[in-house]
Amino acid sequence: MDIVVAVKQVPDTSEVVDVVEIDGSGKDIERGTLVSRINEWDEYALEEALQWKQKLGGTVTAVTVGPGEWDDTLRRALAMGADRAIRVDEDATVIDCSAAARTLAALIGRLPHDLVMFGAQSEDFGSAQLGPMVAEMLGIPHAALVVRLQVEEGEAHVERELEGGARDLYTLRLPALLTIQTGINRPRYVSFSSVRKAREKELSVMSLDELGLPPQALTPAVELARLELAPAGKGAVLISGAAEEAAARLATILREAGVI
Amino acid sequence: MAEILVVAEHRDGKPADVSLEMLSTGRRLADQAGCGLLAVVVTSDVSAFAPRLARWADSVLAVKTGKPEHSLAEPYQKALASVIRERKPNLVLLGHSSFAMDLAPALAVDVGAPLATDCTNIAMENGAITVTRSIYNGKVNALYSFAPCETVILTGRPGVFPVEEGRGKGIVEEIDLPVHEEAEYKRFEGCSEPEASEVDITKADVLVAVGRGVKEKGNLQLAEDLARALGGVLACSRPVVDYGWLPSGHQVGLSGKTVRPRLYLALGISGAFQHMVGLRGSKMIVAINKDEKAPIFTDADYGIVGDVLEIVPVLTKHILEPRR
Amino acid sequence: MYELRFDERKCLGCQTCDCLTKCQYMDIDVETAKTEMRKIINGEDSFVLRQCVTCYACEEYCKKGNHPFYLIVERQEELDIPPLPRPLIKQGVQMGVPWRGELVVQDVQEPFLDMCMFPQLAGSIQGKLFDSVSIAPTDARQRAHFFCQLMYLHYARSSVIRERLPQVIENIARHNVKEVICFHDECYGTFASYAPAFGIEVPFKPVHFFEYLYNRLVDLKDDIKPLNLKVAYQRPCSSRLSSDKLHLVDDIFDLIGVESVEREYVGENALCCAGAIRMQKYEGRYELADDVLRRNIEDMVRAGTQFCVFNCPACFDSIGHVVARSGMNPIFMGDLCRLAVG
Amino acid sequence: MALTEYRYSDVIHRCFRCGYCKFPTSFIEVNNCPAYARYRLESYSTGGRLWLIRAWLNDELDWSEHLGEIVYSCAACKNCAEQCPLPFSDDIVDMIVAAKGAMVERGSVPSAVKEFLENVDRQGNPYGTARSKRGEWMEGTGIQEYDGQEFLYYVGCVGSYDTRAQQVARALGRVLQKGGVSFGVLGDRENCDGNDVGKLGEEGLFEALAEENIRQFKDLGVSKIVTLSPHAFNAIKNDYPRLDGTFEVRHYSQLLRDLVRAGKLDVSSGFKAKVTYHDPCFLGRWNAEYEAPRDVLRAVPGVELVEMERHRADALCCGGGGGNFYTDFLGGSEDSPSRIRVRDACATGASIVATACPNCLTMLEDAVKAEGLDDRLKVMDISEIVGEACQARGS
Amino acid sequence: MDSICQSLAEIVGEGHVSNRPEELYIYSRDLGTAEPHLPRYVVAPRTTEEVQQVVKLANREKIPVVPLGGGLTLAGLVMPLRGGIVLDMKRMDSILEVNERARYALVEAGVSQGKLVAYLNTHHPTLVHSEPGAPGQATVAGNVAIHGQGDLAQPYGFNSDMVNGLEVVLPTGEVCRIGSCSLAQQWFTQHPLPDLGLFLGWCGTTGVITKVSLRLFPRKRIRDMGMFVLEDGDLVPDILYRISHTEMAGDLIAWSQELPVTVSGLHNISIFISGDSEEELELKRKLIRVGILGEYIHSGVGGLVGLSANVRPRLPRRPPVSTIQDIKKGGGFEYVGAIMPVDTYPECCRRGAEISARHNIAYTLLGRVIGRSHAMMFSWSYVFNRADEDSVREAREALYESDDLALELGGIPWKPGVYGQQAVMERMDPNTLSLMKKVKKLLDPNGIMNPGNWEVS
Repeated sequence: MDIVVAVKQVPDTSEVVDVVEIDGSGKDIERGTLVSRINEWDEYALEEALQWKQKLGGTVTAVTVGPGEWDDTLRRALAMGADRAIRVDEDATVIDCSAAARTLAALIGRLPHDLVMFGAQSEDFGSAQLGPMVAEMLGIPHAALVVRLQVEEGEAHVERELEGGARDLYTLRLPALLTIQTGINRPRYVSFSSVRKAREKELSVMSLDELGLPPQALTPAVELARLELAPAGKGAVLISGAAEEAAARLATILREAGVI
Repeated sequence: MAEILVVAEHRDGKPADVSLEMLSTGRRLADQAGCGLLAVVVTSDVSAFAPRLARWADSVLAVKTGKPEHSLAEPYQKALASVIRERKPNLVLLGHSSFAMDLAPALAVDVGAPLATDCTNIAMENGAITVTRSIYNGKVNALYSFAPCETVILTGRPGVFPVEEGRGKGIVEEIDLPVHEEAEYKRFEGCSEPEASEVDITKADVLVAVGRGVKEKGNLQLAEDLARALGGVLACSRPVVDYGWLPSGHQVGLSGKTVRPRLYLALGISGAFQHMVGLRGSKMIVAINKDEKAPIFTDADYGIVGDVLEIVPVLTKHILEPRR
Repeated sequence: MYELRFDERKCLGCQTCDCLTKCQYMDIDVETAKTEMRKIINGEDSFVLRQCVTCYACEEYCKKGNHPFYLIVERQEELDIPPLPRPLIKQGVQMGVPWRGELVVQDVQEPFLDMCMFPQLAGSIQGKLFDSVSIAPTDARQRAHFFCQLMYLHYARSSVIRERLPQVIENIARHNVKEVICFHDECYGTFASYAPAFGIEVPFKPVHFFEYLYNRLVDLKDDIKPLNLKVAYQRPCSSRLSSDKLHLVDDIFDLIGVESVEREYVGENALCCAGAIRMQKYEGRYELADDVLRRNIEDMVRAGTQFCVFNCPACFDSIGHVVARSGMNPIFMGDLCRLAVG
Repeated sequence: MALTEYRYSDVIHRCFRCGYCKFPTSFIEVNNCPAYARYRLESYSTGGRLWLIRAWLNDELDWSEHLGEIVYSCAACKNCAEQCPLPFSDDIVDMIVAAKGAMVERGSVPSAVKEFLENVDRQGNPYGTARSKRGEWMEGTGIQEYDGQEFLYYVGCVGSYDTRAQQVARALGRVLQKGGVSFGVLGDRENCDGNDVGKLGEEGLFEALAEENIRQFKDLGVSKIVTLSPHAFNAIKNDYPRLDGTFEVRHYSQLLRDLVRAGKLDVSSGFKAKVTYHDPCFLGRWNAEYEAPRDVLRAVPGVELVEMERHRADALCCGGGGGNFYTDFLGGSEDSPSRIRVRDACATGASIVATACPNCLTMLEDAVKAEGLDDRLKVMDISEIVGEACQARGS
Repeated sequence: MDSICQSLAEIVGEGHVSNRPEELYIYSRDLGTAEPHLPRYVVAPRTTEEVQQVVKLANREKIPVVPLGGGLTLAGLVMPLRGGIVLDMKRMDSILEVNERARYALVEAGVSQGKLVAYLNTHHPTLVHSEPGAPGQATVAGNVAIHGQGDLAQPYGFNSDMVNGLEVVLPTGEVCRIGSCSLAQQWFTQHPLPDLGLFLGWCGTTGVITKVSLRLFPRKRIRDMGMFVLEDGDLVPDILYRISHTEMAGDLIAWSQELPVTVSGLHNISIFISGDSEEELELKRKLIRVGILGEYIHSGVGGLVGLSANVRPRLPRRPPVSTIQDIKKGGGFEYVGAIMPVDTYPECCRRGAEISARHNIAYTLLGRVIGRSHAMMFSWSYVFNRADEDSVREAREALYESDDLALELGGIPWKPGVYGQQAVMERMDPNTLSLMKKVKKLLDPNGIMNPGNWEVS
């Protein structure tokens, strides 16, 4: 059972607003003070892959498209137990999903893959596109938002998460691609020393033309115009008035905000 | 011909809320651009609600299928792809639902159209489409435009786009498309509903959280009623668990769960640091507390200074009132 | 093989018989003393062998440098007239048997302090007084390998001492140091008095603990803060084997500015701690022990003693608490000196 | 990992489970082990924990989240080490830490522990709050960044981020200023001291943190350190030296005692209250400092110091040790050690329970709320009491 | 969580019931040599009512209930031999009443010996109970449930003879009170009601003891002790007889052990006395030392250490701190205790030493006088290395042999494990045996209480 897991590295922005700033270009954020981490969803995908490798044998390969710093995340993947890691050397922050998908499809297409796993989405851009796109490009079946997986006899039985906690059950013939939702497992802890040990494992870097892709393969179809800081909630807007009145106003606000 | 296509998702014989939101949006954009609005639905029972869709759409394409109503991403993709190839709409709208997350990206590749997902705003100026997406945990808004192309596919964030009841009388057109209802490489095996008992506050969209301010266990009922009205789940701060009023599964904060609901409604919670770190990811925080100095008001988006026990019942009443 | 070197002629020719006449526990005139000593020398029974409380004092009283006490103990054993009940003798003898592992030779350098049976007291061997000292044993399980055995003089088991001592000496010698400071002056007595008396060879030079303390204090003269205390020194039995070192007690007291009190039971007349007496089998010994102790303590109190100074841990153990109960502070000489140098 | 690879494989079976480890010296209550107090099941007693660890290492038991919680519910408070009569008593906590280490290396730790460690790894504090906000507590205090002053005032994670503990960090800062102490802090440059990381068994991360701190301290020419937290005090005093980081480190209570004794700190305004003192484990049992905090309290006019039945080496832990102030395996019950502890404190009739550790402070404060004792018992740090006592009269 | 677990949780609260492997593992093991037996559930009740409901549930479900106190019997008496529910009573640890004038303490079943000692020390310094000398977490109720004895055994007998009243949950779930407490809230006596002593010594096979009223005794201000050392064990019974005759002694213990070497081959009699004044003590000392021991001392067959105003007594802590289990660095220790005629002391020692030698374990032998030399509890102790199977087996065999020896010498194994129980019942008068059977059947129709123990086949 050969499993390929696509991972990406994201800045840790699970923090209160004022640490995120827009940089000069207006198209990216100041990454100076931010620390990076593996995309939470990808961590679950990796764990799932490793657990199935443990059960069925085979290999787990972690792949990504990104700049050199992202090797940290690949090392982490190796420390978790991946057998090898491959990075396609491109700055993923400037290319769009379809470009990234194209690159990954080209790469994964060259690797043995009975199962391909993606995180359901990324913490930073949250597009939730990559997996199904790659599946379509590879021409293999896929299921997004998988919260339960059972693999046997060349088939994957999956449960997809729907709104309100409902689930759809599918059977996919392998090779197949799954995008993994958080909570499907408990990702293991990666100890400091195991990261150190993982330095010995194979981490290869590839370029576009090694994948037989022309540079223009990366021209984005969706163009980022600019970034704006979301209006920061500096203290609550206090709704005054007696209970009756205040409650009524709040109800309207909630409605307009579309939270109900 | 210039046209906007909305993919209508439905479950249990009802169109999904988010689909209505997309129809309204599609209608608005169509009117602006003076182009047609086409709704596509794949269903076994056209009469069920296709007519309702026609209130927004100029025409409704009902693709007939014998299969269950939901979870048909595969056939949908085939059907939609051929529709899009044939009619070349310049905009395809879907709700950013689980269904769309499975379908849209593959569809985009299938028809070779650019895709922007989970949009919080969609604008169309003289044909050019721009969208806004909320990224980096909602801290940054990103504006996107698209390279010139025939069709752009967008999915819209549920609950963000207002619903204006459609007034039109579109025509419903049934077509037969060769829908592969059963792809041998992907079988639908059925679906499971969530067991009512086990609540998972980390997955809930709306959380009504109670703190010491609700004074006694008996008052939890008020909060529960509100939660039900909001279609949300009860959460709480540490003391409430300490008191044994709620099981620890409901606790938010350092020692409890970390949550990212769309709405976090804090009742009688002062907002101690240990609690607040657990709900940073919330899209909107509303606090009701009688102490106007309570720290929670600094992090909350909206607040009411007052007695929880007095305000909550009234609020519940207003929530339950039918939409005007 | 090892025989007591006892000069009978000296003894028989002795006119004073201080050994017995000076004894605090027997009332004997010179004549009786002569007769009884003769009996003892000849290996005959004598009431002395029964009345002896084994306080070692006669070793000091004897002006001829003979070994009346060692002889008495020899005879007690030969004639099977042990002062103690047999079970206690067995218990005592077994106490000296190493059973918790072979000797572990630590690498030590001089000055080297032999702790004998008392590694648990190593705690007081610290501070500038001892900064360069290395000690052994440090592990209670090792102590029997260092046990000087002299205690068996109380047990009428001189044979046990002779049988084990060479090995113990060997054990200490294996740390190859030329000089061995003896924490317990029982050890010093063993190496400086008992061993020579029996022709047992000691390949190192025993140094009396007080000798070390004294010299060290002289080095540290400037650091000494006079304690201005009134103290009494509790002489242990074994100090009777090294009376030539007794002056060191006062020398040290002078150095550290303490006054040793005027008392009746001092020097030659010092009373023993009575620990051994209490265990003895003869009728009245228990009461005698109480009486000796009472007199000893009352004498200290009368003299206005503030601190009662010990060298022997056995003495400390048997009367330390009584000293404390009587309003004085029991303290080891070493600790007293440490107080002085801060 | 097999038992044979385990550092204490030759000792761990020697625990008889006689149960002394559950008691204080007097035997008055069976709940002096915080984890056992909370759960009252043998599995959570020190003996049970050791037997379970051995069973796990022997493959008699599989790892489970529950097993992880049992092992990690040990607050490393050392009551067991204090009470166990056997020769290996000093190793007991290390045996448990080593088992945690084995779990860490296998990647199987309870999720709360995983969060704790990943947060520290990323942001240098268990809360996962941004490094760039570490210095915010000092805004407006006039406390300077360290720049060659006599003392480095090391605040630690809790004092830097926890809103309540921040007040204490500031209070101590003010007191040190009043006492004319020359000191500076590291602000955003400060990093986690690693004490609890080590106690959670993440030796690698601990060493990385320690080495980083040592390097920084040396680069800045730090020689004397005063810590707010006994946890940091313990790490710097007892663990840094083996990583070649030897500094003159003191817990602030020791420094305050000297300041008061030397008359450098005028506490004459006094503080009128009946006060009981809760011994933090990492000051008390771990570093045998029972007196300094009490001396400080006694020196404050008006303070009537009363002792709880269990104090000094017999003190009941607040349940916050070994990372539990964050992982919270001991919380959520009236049997939570912190709640038992505030009930003990209340029983003395004191109106203030004072402590000298930000972890204890926050634990006890939550407990006071949970017990609804707000109106009867106030939790204060010693530095706050001293702070009040050295207000100039009238002010 | 299965349904039974669910219902148990409803009774005692979720936190106090478990069927997880970790708890089951711990509660399946005894500290001694017995083979483990897994329970299905572990339950820690807080109130008698909870115990009642658990027992009723167990009755309905026909699953065993095994009450557990300090878990220190070492003989596996609280191991769930037939699975079922282990009832950890240690949460029920309130001291409900101490009546100074009537000299008794009313305690819940989970109150530990240590807690009672500490509580009396602080709140009732003139009162003391008979402390068994086990580690402090041994419980008062557990001790009477196995006919334990304590450091007042010589003057006052078995602890189970000091019981003024009991509250018991019967195997069928009713709460039953024995003694004056069955008439009113009076816990001062069991007599003169018809004897219902159906729970003491039954090791939890006839019900769950939930409250015990235990007699307390005058506590003298000063304690002292002496050690009388002998080579000849044959003298011991006579000396014990004569010391107890003086009525001056408290605890009287004769012991002999191979290690440390110092005491090897000797017999020691530990003599404990106490008094409110030096005078009282001195009188007692004299009566024993001069009156009894003198002649042995003067004839040189016995030596006395201590028992003097001028010798600091080496008094053990109450409860004592035991480290014997670590002698082999193996954390294992178990003993056979038996109630024996005092005269058998020498034989018990001789034969005991032989057994130890056969299994190469250093012998550790001890006899504590019960009553005025009416009997003694004699214990053959064996240490073993928990990590070494052979060592465990050797100890186990030695224990079986000791059970047989006790019976052979006319004694009765005390709190025996299953092996000893069977040996006892084999020798028991058939009518007595069938009476036991009837009592058990009557009280426990479904046989759910600590099954496997005292099972009359």
